[in-house]
Amino acid sequence: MSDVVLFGILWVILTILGEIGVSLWGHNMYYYMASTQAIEGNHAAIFLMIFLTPIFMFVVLMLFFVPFRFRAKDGDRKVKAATFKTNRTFISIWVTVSVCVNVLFFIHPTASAAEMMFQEANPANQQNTLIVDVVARQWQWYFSYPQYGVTNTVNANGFNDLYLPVGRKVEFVLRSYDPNHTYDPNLDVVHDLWIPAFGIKEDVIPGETRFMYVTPNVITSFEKNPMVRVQCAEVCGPGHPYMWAPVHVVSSSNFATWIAQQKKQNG
Amino acid sequence: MSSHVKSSRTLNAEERMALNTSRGGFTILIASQIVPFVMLVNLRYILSGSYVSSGLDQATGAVFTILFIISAITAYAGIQATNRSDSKASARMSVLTMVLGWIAVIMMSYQFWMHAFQTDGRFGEGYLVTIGAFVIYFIASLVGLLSGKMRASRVGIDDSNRFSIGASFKFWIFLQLMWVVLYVVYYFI
Amino acid sequence: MSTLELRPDISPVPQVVKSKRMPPVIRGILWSAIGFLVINTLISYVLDPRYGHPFITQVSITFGWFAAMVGWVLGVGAWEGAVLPAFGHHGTLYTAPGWKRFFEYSTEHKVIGLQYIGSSAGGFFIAGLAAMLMRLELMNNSMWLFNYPQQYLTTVGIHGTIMMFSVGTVALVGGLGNYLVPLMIGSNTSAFPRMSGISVLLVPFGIVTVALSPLLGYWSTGWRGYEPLASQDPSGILFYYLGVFALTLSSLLVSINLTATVIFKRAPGMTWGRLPMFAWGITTVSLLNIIWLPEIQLTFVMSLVNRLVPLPLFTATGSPLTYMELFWLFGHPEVYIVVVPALALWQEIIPVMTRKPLFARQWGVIGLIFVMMLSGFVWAHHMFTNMRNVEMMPFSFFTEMISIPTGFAYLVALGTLWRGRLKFNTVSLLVLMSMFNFLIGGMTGVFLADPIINLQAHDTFFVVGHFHYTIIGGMVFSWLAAMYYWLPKMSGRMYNERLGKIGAIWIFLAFNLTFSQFFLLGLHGMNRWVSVYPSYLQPMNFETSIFAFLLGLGFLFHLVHIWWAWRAGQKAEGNPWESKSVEWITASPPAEESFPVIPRIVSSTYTYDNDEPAVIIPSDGKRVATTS
Amino acid sequence: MANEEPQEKKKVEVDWSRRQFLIGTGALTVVGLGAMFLNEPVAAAVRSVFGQQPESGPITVLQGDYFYIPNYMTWRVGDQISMTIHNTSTTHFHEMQIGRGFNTMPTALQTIRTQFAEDFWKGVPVTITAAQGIDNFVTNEAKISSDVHPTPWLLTQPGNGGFSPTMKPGGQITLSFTVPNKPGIWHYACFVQGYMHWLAGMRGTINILPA
Repeated sequence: MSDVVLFGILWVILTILGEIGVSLWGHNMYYYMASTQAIEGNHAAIFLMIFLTPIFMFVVLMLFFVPFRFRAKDGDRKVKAATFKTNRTFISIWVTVSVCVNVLFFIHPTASAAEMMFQEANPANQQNTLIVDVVARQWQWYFSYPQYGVTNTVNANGFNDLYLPVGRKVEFVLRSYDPNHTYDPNLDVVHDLWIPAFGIKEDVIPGETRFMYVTPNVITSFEKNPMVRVQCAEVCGPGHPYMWAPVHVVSSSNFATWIAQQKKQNG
Repeated sequence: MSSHVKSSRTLNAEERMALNTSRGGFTILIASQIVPFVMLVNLRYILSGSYVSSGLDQATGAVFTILFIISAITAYAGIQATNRSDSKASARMSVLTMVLGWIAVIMMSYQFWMHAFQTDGRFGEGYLVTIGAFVIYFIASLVGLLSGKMRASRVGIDDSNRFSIGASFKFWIFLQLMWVVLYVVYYFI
Repeated sequence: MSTLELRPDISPVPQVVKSKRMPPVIRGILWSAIGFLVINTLISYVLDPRYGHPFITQVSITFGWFAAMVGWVLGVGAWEGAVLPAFGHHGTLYTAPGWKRFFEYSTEHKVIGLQYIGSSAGGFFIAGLAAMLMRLELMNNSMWLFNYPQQYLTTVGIHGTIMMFSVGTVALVGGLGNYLVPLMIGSNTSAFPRMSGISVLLVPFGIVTVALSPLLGYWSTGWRGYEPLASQDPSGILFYYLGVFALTLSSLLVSINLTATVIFKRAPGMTWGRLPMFAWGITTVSLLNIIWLPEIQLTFVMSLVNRLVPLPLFTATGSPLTYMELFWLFGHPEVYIVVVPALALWQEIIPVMTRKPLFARQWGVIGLIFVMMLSGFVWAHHMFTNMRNVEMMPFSFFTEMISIPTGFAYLVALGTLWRGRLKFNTVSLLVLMSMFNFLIGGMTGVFLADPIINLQAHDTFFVVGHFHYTIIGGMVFSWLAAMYYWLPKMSGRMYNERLGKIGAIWIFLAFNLTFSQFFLLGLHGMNRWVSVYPSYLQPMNFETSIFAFLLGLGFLFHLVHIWWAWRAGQKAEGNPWESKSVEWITASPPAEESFPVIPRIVSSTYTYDNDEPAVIIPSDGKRVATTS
Repeated sequence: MANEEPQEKKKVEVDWSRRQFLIGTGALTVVGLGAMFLNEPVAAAVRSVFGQQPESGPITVLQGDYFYIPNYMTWRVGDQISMTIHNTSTTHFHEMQIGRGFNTMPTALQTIRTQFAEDFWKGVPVTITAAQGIDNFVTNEAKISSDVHPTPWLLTQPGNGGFSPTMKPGGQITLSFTVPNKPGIWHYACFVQGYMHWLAGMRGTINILPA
């Protein structure tokens, strides 16, 4: 019995320490967040961590407890091992807890967060959504703003550039083809639009149109943090590592200025 | 499949176990080889729904499908002969089966080349892959039949090889059943 | 000692005929080269002669490769061993003495098992070398080791393909399974020894094919062969398809063989209720293989045809998603194919090491079976980033649920460990480490099963860290534990306990320090398949690489240690762990005929609560056993 | 098929040579490794030992993903050359620029090479004698005369980048010219698709010998 008590005490202590660790470190898991989706994801991760910590500590403690406590010293063969082959209580608790925890995880955060994602895609919730047409080709991102009549935005160097106003929902419309060589559909491969700071990514599939919704909530830019970039996350050939573009989240007035400037450039 | 193996004597426990092992392994093999055919049927609907190309002539298809079915019947006769330990009849039946199979496959490829499908059409590409997969199985099965035939005529049929010679026929029958399914799926629905 | 031990019968030493016979491996290579040249020439010059065609075309090399494979298999000995008898001739199977048996066609399951283990280990170190090259390249954030990004991507592909199809799928099933399952169930042979002798020859052939793929051009898809990128790749991808075909064919044949062995070759008294856990694991994995390997084979054949003809099956005008579905339909069960035998190994080894009956055995079996069944329902969690939202939910659900039966492996292992008398040696240390690593692999899997987190972590180093924790941490550590555990059985010699523990701690630390940082790298914005990355990630990549090299050296250390112990280790007792399992009543190493008398199993082999033997040698058997 | 009978064959022990086995497998390993890792140095060494005859008359350059065959050529000043560039890729379009030095574009990840700084074709009279499946043809400052129909793909104004014929998949073009008096080492490369083909290894070298 004393084994159980000792184990229980150690387990409680470790779990408390672990939970303190989660509360201190958990919100850093995403490193840098610049959208409501990233914050949502981080919350979900923290929720999972809170519930997984006791389970993790239980197993890890057991893995350390056993060799220290139940170790057969050399020559010490007289002490017999226990002989039980089953323990109804332990098994019932184990099965119940693992079923309950998994069902809980499915309900929250899985289903609840997914519900939120569905809501964002719901056409009824598309007031004032900024539409950005994204074309992925080997190995470049083209961004266009159909609501403003601006196509293929580039910076002074001619490098593709993405500007987003802060606090406004963005609908990325994702397509994969080469706008300069439409005669050649064999060029198109699967790409993946990932903005690490926004905590979300979506594959861009040739021949299909996909949508991704995100709401940037911090004024930031690639220059401030390199996680604020568009990066291809699905291998797409030799240019894959180079397939990126800087992102700038700006105030709505700066965004309007930038759009006007792009319009002039577009001519 | 044929469980009534007639033997000159009753099998002892060890031999019966060996026979069961062979049967079990063969059944597992067949089970695993059903998977690709299920995929081919699926592929057909994923690619082209229930569309059937007008270039496809059901009548010619029916002729070689019937040839395949007849070859399955001769293969069944081959199993019977093998079970009777009649090595001459078994060898004869495998030759007959192989000849029928060859004629059918030549008709199949003739039809394929004559009505050259646009292989980049949704229907044509699935059809091509299916025919190709079938022909590969066909060749593997021919090798099996040939080895059974050679054994039957060279060393005769006895308890040690009866199952394996029979198995080459059974695999053939399995393949022809699969073709009937593919024929219906590709030529009609 | 309580268990009976059989002394191998000293049969008259066969006469060794000195002859000028060509070494079988050399003959296999020669026949393979002849087969390739004949078929390749036939296709490129006779059947498909186009003006100005090069000698080697994509079509000719595909068929030439098949001829080479057949030539290799026949040349090594299948010609005399399997083909001539199948066509009614009497082939004479020559065997050479000593170690040379391992370089010949063989029908003995123990030789085949060791051939599998050797081939897998070869694949592990070839693919490991590729991993070292990758880490070397990633030490700097620009191209410096490789000249072109394609070379890096090809290295990634070779690493993944060889690790998955020749180590993950093969080492525990083809290797330990072939060696141990017949021994564990008291049989002298596997069900289909000749087929097994052929299937093992496909492994080295497949590994060499994949490893030489750069000769045909650098391919960029990684081990998943994603379309439509694969159809743009240079011809190197052909050797990916073909090599994988050989390797999966080998695993499929192994599975058919071992399933039939478990079902039909059990010794008297070896009921399903007494079947060793490892045999259970191999059975469930074999069923997974039998369902899913033909599926992936046909998928790859379609991809191959897709590019040879060419067809637009999976391109923009076809359906790229179809390929992904087909690939992951196999791809996720594959993960369990890798891990399930490792879970079974824990349950096999722990009762022996704790001298305690296996805890909640039926839950362990239920766990293995349910993992097998559920694994077919979870594939699309690899595709959260490219499916419509509503489709995510069922896959997310099953993905989370599959952790329940996986957890049963922990239930059984922990329950057995509790209040046992743990023999704390290299073997149990490695098993505990494997449980720790797989726990982290599993828990990070819970995060990945959650779509909203998955959308951030997918296709990043987070995922790479996750599956390396399950596969290296879970499977490779268990493989090593098993190698140490059965080393006295396979070689009759004992490893050095101190060196073994040092090695175990070494790889444990190096492994965790390498791959735990992968999680952080991924969350910090490091995507996969990149040889060039933003500079802020460079310091962490640099130190990760250092630990990765230490890990590589650690595995090399184990290889050398096991090699040394095998050749020159201390002679081991017949049953050093005092196990009650059937395999330990044979001689160590077992004679060609493992059981001169087929044993009878009288109780579960995990009943360490009494001293009664679980296995007896019937006295009315062919030969009288001697006790030691 | 998947079944076995009891083994009736005699097992006979026949030894074979350990030495043959080791030498054979060792030699094959060396050949395999050499073919994998040393093909470029070996090709360069062979070239430096045996030299290379200058090519003239009709020559063919094949383009693939992402390489040229050949990737090394020797020309001599004053020779008449009729060069056919054939894009053998079924998926990608490719170009062929010849020049020296690089124009670059800075990005945060790295500096990208966009094209050659010095155009080999500047002032060179070139005749297009055959063309098929052309995406576009920038002539820059070359003096183009054409036997084939002038087509919309011919961009003759300078300012569109360096001289480069860009072929669609399967396309080909034949250029006839006399090697100008520009001896030395020149490079050729493909910079299309965001300048990535050059990075992926689509490059070659021309050694132009003085007359």
